[in-house]
Amino acid sequence: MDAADDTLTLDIEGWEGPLDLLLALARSQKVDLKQISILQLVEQYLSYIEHARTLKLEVAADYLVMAAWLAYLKSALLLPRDPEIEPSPEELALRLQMRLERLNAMRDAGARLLARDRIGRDVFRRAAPEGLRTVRKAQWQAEIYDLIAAYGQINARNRPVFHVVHDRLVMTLDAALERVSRLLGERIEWATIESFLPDSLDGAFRKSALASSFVAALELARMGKAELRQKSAFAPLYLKATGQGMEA
Amino acid sequence: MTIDPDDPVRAVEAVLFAAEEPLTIDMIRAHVGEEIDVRRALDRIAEDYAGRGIELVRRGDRWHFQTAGDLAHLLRRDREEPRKLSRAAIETLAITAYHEPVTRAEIEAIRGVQISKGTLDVLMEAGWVRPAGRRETPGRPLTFATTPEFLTHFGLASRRDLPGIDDLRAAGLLDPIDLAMAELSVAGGTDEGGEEQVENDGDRD
Amino acid sequence: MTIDPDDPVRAVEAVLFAAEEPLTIDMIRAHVGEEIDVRRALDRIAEDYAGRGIELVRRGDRWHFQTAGDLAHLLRRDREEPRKLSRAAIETLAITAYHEPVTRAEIEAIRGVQISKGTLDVLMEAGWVRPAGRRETPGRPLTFATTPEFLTHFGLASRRDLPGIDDLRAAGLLDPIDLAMAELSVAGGTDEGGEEQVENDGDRD
Repeated sequence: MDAADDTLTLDIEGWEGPLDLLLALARSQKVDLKQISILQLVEQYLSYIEHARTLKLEVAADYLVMAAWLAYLKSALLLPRDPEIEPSPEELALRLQMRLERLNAMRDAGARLLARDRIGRDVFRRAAPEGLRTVRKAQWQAEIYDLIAAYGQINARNRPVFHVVHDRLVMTLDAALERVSRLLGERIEWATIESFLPDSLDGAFRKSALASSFVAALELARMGKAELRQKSAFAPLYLKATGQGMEA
Repeated sequence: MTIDPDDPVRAVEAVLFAAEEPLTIDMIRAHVGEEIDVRRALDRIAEDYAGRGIELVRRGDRWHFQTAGDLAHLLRRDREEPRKLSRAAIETLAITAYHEPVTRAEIEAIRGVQISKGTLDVLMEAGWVRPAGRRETPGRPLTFATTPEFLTHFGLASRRDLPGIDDLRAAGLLDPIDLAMAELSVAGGTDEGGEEQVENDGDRD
Repeated sequence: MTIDPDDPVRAVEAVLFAAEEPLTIDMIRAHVGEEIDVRRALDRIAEDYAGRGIELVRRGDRWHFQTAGDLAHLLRRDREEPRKLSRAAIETLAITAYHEPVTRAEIEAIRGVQISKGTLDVLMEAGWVRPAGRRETPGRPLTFATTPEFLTHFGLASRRDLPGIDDLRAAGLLDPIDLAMAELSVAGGTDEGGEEQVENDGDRD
């Protein structure tokens, strides 16, 4: 079906499809739809379509399909019944009649609905009502726990934080300077820097003492009080007091 | 006459009178207070207004005041219908009201032609028809039903008041529609997926 | 009851009810017909409705129905909706309670973030916080304090019943882990702007 067919449908009589046409024909029998003669209806429909064709009017495909189906129904109704065929022609005829009744009933119902007292046409509501208003008001909810927990969190957030470094034994540069300087004065020969460190010490303090003593040695050399000697990188570092230093 | 400001009848009457929309009992109660027997007040008001120029009516589970039907001639501003409906729309509305919830394929099966999308749109825009969920059958087709506004507009206390509905049901004319059977005798096919076509009668008036 | 379709009272009543604006006697007559004694019908209607929830009112030379003046309060309904305080609000309330009277700048200093005007507004709307005079310092900033309602709502006999810092610590409420958890649980939404939006959105639904 396409738009052209629709236009043509309107051109014929303005039927809204084959069922609409069938219902109009059935009503023309002027009897209760329950008593219509299906055979007579089929005849009417087929002759209507035939008439349209003799006028060389094109008939929309769905009308022709209905015509073919009705022709089949007609022959089935007229021929001796074949019990093998289901549903029976009588059953099919009954269903067709039922469909027409349904459409007819709904058409009537629509007309009766529209004829009722309708708002804005027959009965009227108040045109200018004051209107009802709903004012929403928030009912705020909070529990004492929420309150004190919130305060706790603010405090936790703002509490000053101290960064405390654990006490650790270290040898300060001053201490190293004093110690290396004193020991140099007691020695005549070259001696490794390790020999200037205190005995029996834990690793951390030893590292601290070594670092401080090394810096002290450099300081003493800068002041001309000590001489340093190292054969190569990472080789043992030797210290010896200068003559001048000794004299001083 | 002494006026009782807490008279339930006065309160319910005032709220209904001021409302822009028909109200349910719950909606009325929200305004007049929990302690008021709204239903009883409504009965009383309906009684008080019986025979007057204004009456209290029930449409579905909502209540409103409207002018008496027999005074239409005094009030009709013009003879035009508020909303001129096409034949397709009228039939579709009737089928929806009498068969709801109903699928589009079922509407088409009864009418014997496809319906254009515009037909249902017009009815939904008018506020009379609404989508009413999907049917749990293959394809899960959408169903349609009428709205509270439909009852209000057409002056129906409930769907049981639809003209002739009991007779139609007794005659089997509201039985479920056998789509397969319908297809058999509706030539051209009413297949749901088919392309929309221009309504035949859409512009008839 | 027998209904007289030509009863002038019914006719005038319906016309006034359906009118979009107050009507003069001439305007009413145009609807109901020349032969009707509109003035007499109006008198009768005014009498019928006296003391009801609806009344007939004359304004100048025009007449209309309106809801009875003493029932106006029914047309406006207050609905209370439970709402949870935002985190910004609960913190601001807590700071106010522990430090009152407190200025807004002080609240912000303690919270570490700015607070919006909306936050204090919400607390004042809830009836828990009130303005408590100006501080006699440069700029004379307004201070805030809690209200007796605050104490009632939170079940406190006085502010001294609020747990102290030591109590909070003992309860584990100062545990930094809690803080970390709290921040985690509001991740993504802790910025002040976001919170405020929620607070200010009074008519969300």
